Amino acid sequence: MKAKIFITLKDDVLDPQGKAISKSLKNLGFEGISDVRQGKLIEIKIDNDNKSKVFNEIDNMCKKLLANTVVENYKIEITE
Amino acid sequence: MKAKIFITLKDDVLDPQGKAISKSLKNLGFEGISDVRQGKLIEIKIDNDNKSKVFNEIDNMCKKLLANTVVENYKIEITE
Amino acid sequence: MKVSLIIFPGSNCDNDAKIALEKLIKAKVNMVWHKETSLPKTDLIVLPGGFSYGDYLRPGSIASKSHILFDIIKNGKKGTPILGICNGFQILTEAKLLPGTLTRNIQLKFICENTYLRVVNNDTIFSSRYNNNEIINIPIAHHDGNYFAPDHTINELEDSNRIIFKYCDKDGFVTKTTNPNGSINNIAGIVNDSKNILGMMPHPERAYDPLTKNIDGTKVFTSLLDIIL
Amino acid sequence: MSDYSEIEIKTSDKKAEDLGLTKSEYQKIKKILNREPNFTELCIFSAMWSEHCSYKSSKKWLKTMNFQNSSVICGPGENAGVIDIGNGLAAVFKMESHNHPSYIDPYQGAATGVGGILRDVFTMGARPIANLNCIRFGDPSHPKTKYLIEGVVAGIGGYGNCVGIPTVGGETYFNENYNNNILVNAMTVGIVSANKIFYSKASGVGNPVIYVGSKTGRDGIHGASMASAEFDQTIESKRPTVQVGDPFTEKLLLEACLELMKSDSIVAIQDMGAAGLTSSSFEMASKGNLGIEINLDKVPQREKNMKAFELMLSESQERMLIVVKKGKEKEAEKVFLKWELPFSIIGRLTDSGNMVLYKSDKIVANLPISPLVSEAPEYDRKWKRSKHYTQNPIKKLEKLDLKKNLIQLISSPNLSSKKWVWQQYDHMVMTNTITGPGSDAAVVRIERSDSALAITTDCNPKYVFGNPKSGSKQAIAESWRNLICVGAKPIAITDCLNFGNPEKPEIMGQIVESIEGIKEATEVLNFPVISGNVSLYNETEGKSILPTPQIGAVGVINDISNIASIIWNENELIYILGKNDIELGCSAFDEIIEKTGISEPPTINLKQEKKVGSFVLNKIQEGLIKTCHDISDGGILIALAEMAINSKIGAKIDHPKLDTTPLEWWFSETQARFIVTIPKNQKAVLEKEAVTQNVPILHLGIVKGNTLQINKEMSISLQDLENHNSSWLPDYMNS
Ligand SMILES: Nc1ncnc2c1ncn2[C@@H]1O[C@H](COP(=O)(O)OP(=O)(O)O)[C@@H](O)[C@H]1O
Ligand SMILES: [Mg+2]
Repeated sequence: MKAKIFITLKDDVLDPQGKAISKSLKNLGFEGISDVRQGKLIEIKIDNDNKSKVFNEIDNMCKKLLANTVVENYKIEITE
Repeated sequence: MKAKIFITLKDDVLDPQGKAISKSLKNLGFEGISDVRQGKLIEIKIDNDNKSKVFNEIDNMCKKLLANTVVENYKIEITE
Repeated sequence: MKVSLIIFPGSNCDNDAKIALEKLIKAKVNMVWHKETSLPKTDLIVLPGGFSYGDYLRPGSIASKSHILFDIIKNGKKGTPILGICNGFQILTEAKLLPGTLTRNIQLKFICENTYLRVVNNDTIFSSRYNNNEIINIPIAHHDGNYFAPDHTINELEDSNRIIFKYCDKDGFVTKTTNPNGSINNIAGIVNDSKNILGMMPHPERAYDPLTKNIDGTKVFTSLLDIIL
Repeated sequence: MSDYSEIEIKTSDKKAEDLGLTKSEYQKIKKILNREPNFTELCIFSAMWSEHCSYKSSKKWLKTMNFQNSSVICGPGENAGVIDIGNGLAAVFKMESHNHPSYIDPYQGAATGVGGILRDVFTMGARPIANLNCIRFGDPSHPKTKYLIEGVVAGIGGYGNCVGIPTVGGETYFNENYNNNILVNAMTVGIVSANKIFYSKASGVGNPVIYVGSKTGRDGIHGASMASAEFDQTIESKRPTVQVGDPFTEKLLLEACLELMKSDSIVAIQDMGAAGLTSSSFEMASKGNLGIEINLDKVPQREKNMKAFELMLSESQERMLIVVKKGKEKEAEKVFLKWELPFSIIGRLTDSGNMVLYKSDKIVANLPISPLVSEAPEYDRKWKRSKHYTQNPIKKLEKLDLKKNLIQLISSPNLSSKKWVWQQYDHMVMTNTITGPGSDAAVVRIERSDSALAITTDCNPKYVFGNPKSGSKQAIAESWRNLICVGAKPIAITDCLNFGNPEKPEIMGQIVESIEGIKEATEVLNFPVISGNVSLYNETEGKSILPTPQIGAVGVINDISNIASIIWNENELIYILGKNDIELGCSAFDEIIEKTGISEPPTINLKQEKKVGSFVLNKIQEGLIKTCHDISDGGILIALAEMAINSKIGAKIDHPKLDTTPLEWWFSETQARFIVTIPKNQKAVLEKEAVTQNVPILHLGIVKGNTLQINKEMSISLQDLENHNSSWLPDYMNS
């Protein structure tokens, strides 16, 4: 199976990258942009067909390594 | 509206971050992981209700700034 | 020689480059702020190292959209020499003045150390005072110096002699183990097809002063003296 | 909750306690105000009276230190200390701890630690020219250690590299007592024209108060009180208080401040550090004996619906508070617009003597400034002199295998090379680094001149634990010695006093005795403390760290053509200057090989330090000595090995007298000693001068070949030495 993990900064955490991107887009003439946040997307292939087991496994990976839960939230999507 | 942009490395581009994550996961005892890739997720709020216009606008942003098409692919998702 | 040294928010080797240019080639250096729309009269454009825009998004990406880049691109296409060092190299690739891109070091760490380089081609305005295959020592200091380009681009660079510096060992051998960051073919510096634009990750402006025990970067600058004889 | 209910929230003993204030402190507050404080006011008190901001446990003792010599321009009390370094220039420096945040989020904690200390230095008008960092971790086998190192080192590098300040030195140390309480101490040195120093004392009623830098969010609220509380299991719930650093904005702020300082606009300036807007505005007004009025609606805000107490306590990074001369607002605006920094005139100075905060046209706090500062609690906490161990733990060892022991020591976590760490730091940017990491002290040239600063950090916590007073003296003596090793005249120090819970008499005793030691050493060596920081409550579940009074020291080199380094040259003669003895208490040898446990550290004789050190400095300045290294952790043999490895040349040690010394001699950590080398033709000169000046001198051997060879005892190839020394840390990190 394949898992996608979306890791985003918690809402109240400063996102310097998002801030810089937003400014640059405005300088390039794009309008109406109000909020830019940059996060991570991690894709993992895992040798296991049991969807709920995979989900739990990935959730564990997020807690242990992939996300820094001090400042980040994560969301898991299982496909295939 | 809100746009999510998923930026991933092209298949033939080496992804040292993905490789490092994969190694750490294995060290932590996770099994059956075969392919880990790390990409970016950019979220943008944009003041415009026309979905197809927003899509084009975002596509433009990707080409001009957000993705480096030498090494990256991108996918756009418009929500709300 | 009149030099335009471009400053972006977050540039931090601009002063080092200025001092090197003044000391080594008696340049008259104009510090040009990124918001300017045109360059003063100039014999050489230098894009210095640093972390323009914090290296956010991708190193060099945001800086490559600055106002001043329009005029830099115009000048570069006309043949004005451009030297991009470290972040300057990253900006040049993002601006498509040089092919390929600089990705995260393979070890995923910032690395600051002296590296040996082999001068692969001395037939450019930036390398003419070196001997071909000369082995020199110049420091690197970067997080994203891992040069990548598709195979056909690499082949083209090799075939047209556009790779100027390659990472090597102290005896000049270009091998995997002497590659500090994972760059394809150990590429440390390349030129564009008309050879007036050089991008390099190592910092020649940190290697000219005997006090810092390294002078091997000097000739990147002094070679340029020959262009306006 | 409506926007102002916070003024209505009743305060109570319980609320005060939640904010870290004791019952009696709360009583005192009510007495000062003659009423109950509202919640916002109580928060402000709790921040100002926290250990971190008020130094309430340490103040009594800190006052006794030595702060003066003829070079000191500004001692403790400002954002950083200032010394005169000649040619119209001054050096500004300080060290600061970021221990608790770095344990919670190693990358951001360490990064923002660097950011904070940089601001302390450039707020005084100085351009930072060097960073150093002292990082202390738990046992390498502890499950969290590797993760913490990885994050802390990346964070320190990530921030300093981006701002473009070279990180030129520091210390990396492991000990199980730091398992749950790592130390991250960061030091910055900057340079400023001696007549262009900026201070935080506000003046001029009516002058506008400007906020510049990142917008304020809910970052690190209660950080100052958190830094003052012991860790326990509730640590998880404290997590959202972590601050994220933005080194890019810091760089812009640095350039913008230095640019504005060139004009004649600034009256006073102060960075927003611990307790953010609260402490910065209080300190400025209080130093000027003035009042201040702030309209909180004007504070640039990153998040919606922020409450008054949140705005006042937020520790969002990369922010400055500036008082400008009335009429100079435009000038400031021009600079901040150029650097694209958020800014706002948020208030003005008044003669009321009060801090008055407005929000949505209502007064949300009104506090008298002077009593809040002058009546801040100061405790004379109970303390107990620590137990002393009187004897050295030399057991007569049956067999000592010199080579094996050398290898054990040189590949041990604390003595192995820290290149893996400092390679991740840009130590060359600014192109003034003459000697970077890997030597006794860093040498950084003063731009476009022939002079330089030497900088080092030192502390051996095992010595301090064994004997807080002499261990602290030793830390200062070692930093003094390290500056001399490169040929610098030692000028002054900064300190960062990291200890456990001061409410325990034995910890308070460590603090008191340590300060006694610092006082004595700085007096005898004429080497005053000009700035510093105190970090207490470094305990987890009752277990304290080793007492760690970290010292950062700065010296001046007037002529860079006469400096010394650890690098020796073929055929030079090797000498020890200083008296040799056998002292193995608290030594690396004891820790790794003999394992008798903690005992009395080596004696410290400051007069002797001064005599030997002055002699060596003199000879370096005269150009006689070009190679010098002090003998510290691990003793003579380790010092020789380090010189050989760095020089890539071996040595033959063959003095006949040494045949009869016990092998422990090679690992003794007796203080006040240097290893120097000189060309053969200078032999008579050096030996004669040492004898006339009564400095013990011992000829050891000659620099030669590619092995390190000790009499008939042992021989080891340089390649082996280097491998053993360099591989431990990278192997550990990759394992
Ligand atoms: N965290 C660090 N950052 C930068 N340099 C470091 C760090 N840790 C150790 N070093 C460098 O490694 C060398 C050895 O450190 P140390 O053994 O503490 O020196 P000494 O015994 O002379 O005080 C020094 O040059 C020091 O600056
Ligand atoms: Mg030393």
